[in-house]
Amino acid sequence: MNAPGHALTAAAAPRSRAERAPHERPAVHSTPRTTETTLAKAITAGLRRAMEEDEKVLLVGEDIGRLGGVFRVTDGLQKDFGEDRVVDSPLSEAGIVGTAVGLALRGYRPVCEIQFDGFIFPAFSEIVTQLAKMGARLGGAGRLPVVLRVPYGGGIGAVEHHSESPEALFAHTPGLRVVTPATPQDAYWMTQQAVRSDDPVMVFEPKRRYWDKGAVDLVGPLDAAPPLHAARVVRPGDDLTLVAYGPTVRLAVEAAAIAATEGTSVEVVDLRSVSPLDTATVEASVARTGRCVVVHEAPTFLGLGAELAARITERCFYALEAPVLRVGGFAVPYPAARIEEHYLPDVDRVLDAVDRSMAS
Amino acid sequence: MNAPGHALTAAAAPRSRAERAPHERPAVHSTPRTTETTLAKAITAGLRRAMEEDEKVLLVGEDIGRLGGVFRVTDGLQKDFGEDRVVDSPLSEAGIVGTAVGLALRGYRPVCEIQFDGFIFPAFSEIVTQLAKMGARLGGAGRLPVVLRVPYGGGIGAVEHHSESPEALFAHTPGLRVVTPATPQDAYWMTQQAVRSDDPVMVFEPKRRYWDKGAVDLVGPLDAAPPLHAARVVRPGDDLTLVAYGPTVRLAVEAAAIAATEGTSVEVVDLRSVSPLDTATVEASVARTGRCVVVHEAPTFLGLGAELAARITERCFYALEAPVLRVGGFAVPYPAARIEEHYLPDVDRVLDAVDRSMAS
Amino acid sequence: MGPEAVGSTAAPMVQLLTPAGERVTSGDDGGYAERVEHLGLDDLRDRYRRMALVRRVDVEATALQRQGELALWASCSGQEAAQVGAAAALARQDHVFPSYREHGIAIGRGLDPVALLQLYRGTTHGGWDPAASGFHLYTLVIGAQTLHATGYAMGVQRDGAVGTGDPARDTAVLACFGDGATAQGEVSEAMVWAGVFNAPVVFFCQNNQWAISEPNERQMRAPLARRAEGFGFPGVRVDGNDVLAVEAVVGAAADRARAGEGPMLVEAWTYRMAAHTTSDDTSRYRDRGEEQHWRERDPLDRLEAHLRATGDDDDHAAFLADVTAEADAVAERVRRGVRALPDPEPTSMFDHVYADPHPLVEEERAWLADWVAAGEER
Amino acid sequence: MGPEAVGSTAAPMVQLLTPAGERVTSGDDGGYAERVEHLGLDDLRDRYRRMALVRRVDVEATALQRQGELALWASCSGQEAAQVGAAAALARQDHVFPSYREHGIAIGRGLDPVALLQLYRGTTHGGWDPAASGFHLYTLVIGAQTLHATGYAMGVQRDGAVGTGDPARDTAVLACFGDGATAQGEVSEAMVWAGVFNAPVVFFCQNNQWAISEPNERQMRAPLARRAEGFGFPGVRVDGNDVLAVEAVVGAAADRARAGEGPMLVEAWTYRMAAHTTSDDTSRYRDRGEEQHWRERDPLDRLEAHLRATGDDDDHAAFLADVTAEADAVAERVRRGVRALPDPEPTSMFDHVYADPHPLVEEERAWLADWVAAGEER
Ligand SMILES: Cc1ncc(C[n+]2csc(CCOP(=O)(O)OP(=O)(O)O)c2C)c(N)n1
Ligand SMILES: Cc1ncc(C[n+]2csc(CCOP(=O)(O)OP(=O)(O)O)c2C)c(N)n1
Ligand SMILES: [Mg+2]
Ligand SMILES: [Mg+2]
Repeated sequence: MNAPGHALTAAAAPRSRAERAPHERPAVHSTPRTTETTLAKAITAGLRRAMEEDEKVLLVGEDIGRLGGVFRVTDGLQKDFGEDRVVDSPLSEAGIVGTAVGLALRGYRPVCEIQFDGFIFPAFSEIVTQLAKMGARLGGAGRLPVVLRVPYGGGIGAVEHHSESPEALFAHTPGLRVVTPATPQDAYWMTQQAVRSDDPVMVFEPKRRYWDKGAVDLVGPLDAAPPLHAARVVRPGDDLTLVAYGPTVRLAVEAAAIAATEGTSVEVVDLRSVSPLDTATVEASVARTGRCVVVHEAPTFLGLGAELAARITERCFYALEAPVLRVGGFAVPYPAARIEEHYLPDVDRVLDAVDRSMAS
Repeated sequence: MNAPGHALTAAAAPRSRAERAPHERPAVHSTPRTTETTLAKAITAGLRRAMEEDEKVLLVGEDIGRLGGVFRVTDGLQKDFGEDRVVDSPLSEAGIVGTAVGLALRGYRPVCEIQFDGFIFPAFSEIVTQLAKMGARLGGAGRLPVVLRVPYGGGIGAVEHHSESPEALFAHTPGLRVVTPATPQDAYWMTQQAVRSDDPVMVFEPKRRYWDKGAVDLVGPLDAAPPLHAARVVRPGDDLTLVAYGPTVRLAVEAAAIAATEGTSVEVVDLRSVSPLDTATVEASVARTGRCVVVHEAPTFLGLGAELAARITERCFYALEAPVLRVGGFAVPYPAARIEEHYLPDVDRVLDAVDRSMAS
Repeated sequence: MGPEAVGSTAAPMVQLLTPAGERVTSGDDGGYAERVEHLGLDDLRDRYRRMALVRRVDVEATALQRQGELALWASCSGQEAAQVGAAAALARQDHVFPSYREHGIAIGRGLDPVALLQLYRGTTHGGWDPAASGFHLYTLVIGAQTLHATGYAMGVQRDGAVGTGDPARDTAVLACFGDGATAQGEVSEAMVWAGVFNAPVVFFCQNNQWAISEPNERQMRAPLARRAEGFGFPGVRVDGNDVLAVEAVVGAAADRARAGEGPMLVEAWTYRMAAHTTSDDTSRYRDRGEEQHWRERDPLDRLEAHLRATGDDDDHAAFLADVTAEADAVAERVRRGVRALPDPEPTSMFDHVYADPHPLVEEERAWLADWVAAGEER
Repeated sequence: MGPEAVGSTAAPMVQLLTPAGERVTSGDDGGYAERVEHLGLDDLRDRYRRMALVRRVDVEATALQRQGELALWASCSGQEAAQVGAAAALARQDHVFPSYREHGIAIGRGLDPVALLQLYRGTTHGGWDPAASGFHLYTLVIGAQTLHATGYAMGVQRDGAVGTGDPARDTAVLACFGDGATAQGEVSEAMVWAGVFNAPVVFFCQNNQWAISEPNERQMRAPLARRAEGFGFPGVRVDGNDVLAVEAVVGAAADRARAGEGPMLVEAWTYRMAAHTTSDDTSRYRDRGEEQHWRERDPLDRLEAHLRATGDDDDHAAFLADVTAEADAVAERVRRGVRALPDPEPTSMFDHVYADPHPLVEEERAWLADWVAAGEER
């Protein structure tokens, strides 16, 4: 299951509670086939390859052309593919998604960039009432192969609306697929898989991990990638299952490394997809460990952790030694940057939940 | 706790699996103070009283004036309060909510009607990025006493977008309050309490219960009402806690009546509020019964049942004899009217979950 | 700010058939009269026949709703000239993005009326294949389709299907919406996009003067046709009860679009003669006098008066009898077709939600299949 | 569809101070020159002083960002005339709904620049009491504030604070937004509402020609000022680098609003001389030549040239020295003030989310308080 070049393995150096105990640094996996690159650049490479392979693939979004996007994810693509395929859009998110629906009906495969998580809401009606439902409405007479790329999550010291995690809103909406890569390799793969899917796929990109580096296989066939919606055991363990996705995967791996030094063997699962959820992978793990902690940045209340806890408890009731615990954001608007560290789950909070779970 | 005139007690006649067993019809509570009226008319009465008591209260919405709203909930109010206080709005939901924010900042208390659940999405950005957050943003220098009334839920044989249950999206959004009355009495009370609250309150009105009748105390002081966010035990029981809200409360009561004839004592809790959740009431019940089933119309995946299951399991882990079970809509767009009965939870599905819970 | 602010006298209006049924053959600025100059008696009879069929289907659907065969019906009565005129102006390869009341355009594009009624019966949210007719699905969220139309038109541009001069290739996209829709932000965004990208879209607003119970004055402060200019393209108001004028103006707009000259807004000034839908009650918000006024301006009567004045009396009577017979036959077919429509399978709600497999949907589908099967035993 | 479609020559523009600094005293259609005819040397020096202070604060804030004291800064450099002119046109009781770059208006309304910088430092999402200054909170979701302004103005109408003739009572509401914002549906909806309800709103667009990296041509196909007419009210383009013209035109629009005559759109044609924010890199999307062209049209220089030409040389030099000294003092105060700004308490994130008690928020607040306390021991 440990595909080559998953940066997380390398990034697993514990950073908190670290003074309490020494820890081992896991070996870096790499093969000659892979290239060391950032998560952001891996997406760029994925987009480029998708555009090369299918001329119906278009990119649409604010400032994605000459600027290359505010995170430079589309850097260089307009120069290479032209203004008709890399379209600087009007400042209108409803327009971006609404015209993408129309482009898709004409046979195109639009990949839309929403500049920040907090600016997806003007497009909400088009996403929820049109994009998500039109496949069913068409009853087989058409598909909606639209990708929405959404940089999301906090931790970058930004102003309001630039640090949010609205994925649960879309996961609760039937008709959408919602995925979120945690590593450069997954970012590269999942971007292309999202483009290839005939369904609307939202790719939530963990923006504070854009600059994380990892080895990426840029040449192998996409078919070698795991399925778009498969969870992945990032680190095996026996005592507790720690479930994370997107920006919190690195956190989970760090916490697991620290827990190991304290004698607790934590299995880390990277969900990779939040809709559909690969609950089978999580269930298999929890059936073995009997304990589960879920961590995400979105508010705990009605976040993905709620669904996982409900589902896992239903499926693994007799295996559970402790209730599924959730570590997440608070039920308040994402706070000002100077106190965001107190809002975001961190390694200590994850370890606290691990401790509480182990204690019961 | 059983306030006078809760229609549900009267409406509890089992309607399914009914041939299997005779059942008792609970006594109708009523006192001379109450008036028999429909849930829709109880809201009208609540709005009227709120407008009489505070001239800053305005109603805004599509077709709410001369037409009285598509459900006639505002019937007669424009005639009595004038066009400045009962405002037929442009066909623009973002405008309705966005101008309500401005009106509130000027000291008004706008009560907005969104014509149907499926048409709230054009207003999503104003609700989520502005209305919900502005209180915190103002840091005490202003409040947002805005009410959004949203007829919601299915079962009325309607075309697309007219039968949805999007409450979880708003419950997951910090800064909002989200309530849903199940009886005419609650509709009357909660409408006024929502208007009196200094916070944004969304009132999800179970549209298929608009025509349900019940006794309502139209004269007593509002202070006699239970708190806006308190859950209510509608029917006491010992074996299992059945949690419902809005349109499914009647269903739950019917199911409980049938279960009683089969020897299972089901306690029915009407949440009344989905954000905040009165988990204390549910926990107290589950701590006693050891079993819990949650029923709502919204898709099960990431619906309120998920949060309740997660929370209740965390709090009542050792009391639980069975996992919390959820009965809800499927993870598909609300289907065409001719098959909506197969989408919606019904008494049989609730009883099936009760049976499964009792069996484990 | 009275009704005159946006009303019929507030803006110039292209008219090629007077309310009395007289044909106007020149004099408008846009050269519209010349565009339809070649239409002779047979063509006008064809337009009348179409309008009468649409009216008959509409009457039948209303009756079917009363009989409980449909859950709802949104009548297009009064708007037949606008719709038949628009449909007549389109080329085979053009595409239409309708709202929910464009029955006349649908039928004009060759759609089986029975297919159209399925949505209102409650058996589907769609009901036909847009690719087959170039007529896309009805859209109930007000205004959303205008963005789809604009995006589609951007696709048309990328396909090189504008400005080639090939009449079988160059493609226009008709975005239909109502007067109420003009207040929705998405409609304005569609105009921004269409303007910025010079997309081949014709914004076709049927201003039937009412958005459910709300008159034009609640949606706009100036005649709609004027709005286009601020978005960078022309807008024209046309008499929407004049099938010839609509055909001419929409035709001009579509030609413009196909030639790569960009979008245009056409405001067809008409009237919703029936209630908003069969659930609506007009007596609450508009007076009988107004309704009577417009009944006297029925678009069918106008064209019929013209045809009557143009042709031979007997011939005209025979023509009308033919049309009635054909319409009755269609109505009969619709009635039977609708009644025969089967309810969908319960598990069909899981179909086509996703193209690729989806574990949760499959799990729930299996559960429902079992449940339904078990229920048949219960 | 080249730049000329929306550019500076594409629409008439009110100008009362030429780029060379010569005052235009008559000749415009709107009677704007007369509106500011009474402004003498002292008044113009006052405007210059304000613009120079705003510029100095802006420079200071940029420096503070470079030093790590601010997380971000959105410079208003180049837009001082538009902002100082607009602020000067407002009455005490008027209200402003800004976007995030209206530092000049904020300061004009009496806001402490330190308060303004808090948001960019990352200590709050707000930072001041709108009621105290009539200057509402910065809004980062493009366009949302235009609807708030319109709703606020509807409240003003209901309070009977328009059209009374009482200059201390009649109230206008200024809705600020950028050229990019014009593509957002909500902005069009605000125009629909303001038109329909004849609300006392002045739509004030600072067209600084760029929305981050996108030029006007990506947002509009026609000069923005023209858009107003289609929504039923007048629109005027004014030279946004001409403080006098802006004061005159916004003043006229505000008077109109206060008198109950409804909304108006003012497009101030200006230029964003700095990057979009301190995170932006203009070299990727606009050329140095353009930037140089506009540096030569700096609004401060224009007014300074006028003042220099008007007054005595020594006197002018003394005035400039005074302004510089005052500006330096303000900058020093801002620098010290910002550096002294404490970080908020961690649990302050729970404050004011709700006015009434909220059990989950209280539970989480208590948890965090304990956690932070325990952490101090960890
Ligand atoms: C976004 C949205 N809001 C509200 C509605 C409810 N609704 C259905 S039709 C209608 C009026 C539409 O008026 P108009 O655009 O003039 O079209 P018409 O019905 O007159 O053809 C309204 C408010 C809706 N369908 N969509
Ligand atoms: C709804 C929304 N989408 C995207 C953004 C990101 N964004 C911030 S500023 C900006 C450009 C705004 O341009 P303009 O309206 O011209 O104002 P200016 O910055 O030039 O003053 C964008 C796209 C946003 N803040 N809100
Ligand atoms: Mg209409
Ligand atoms: Mg700009």
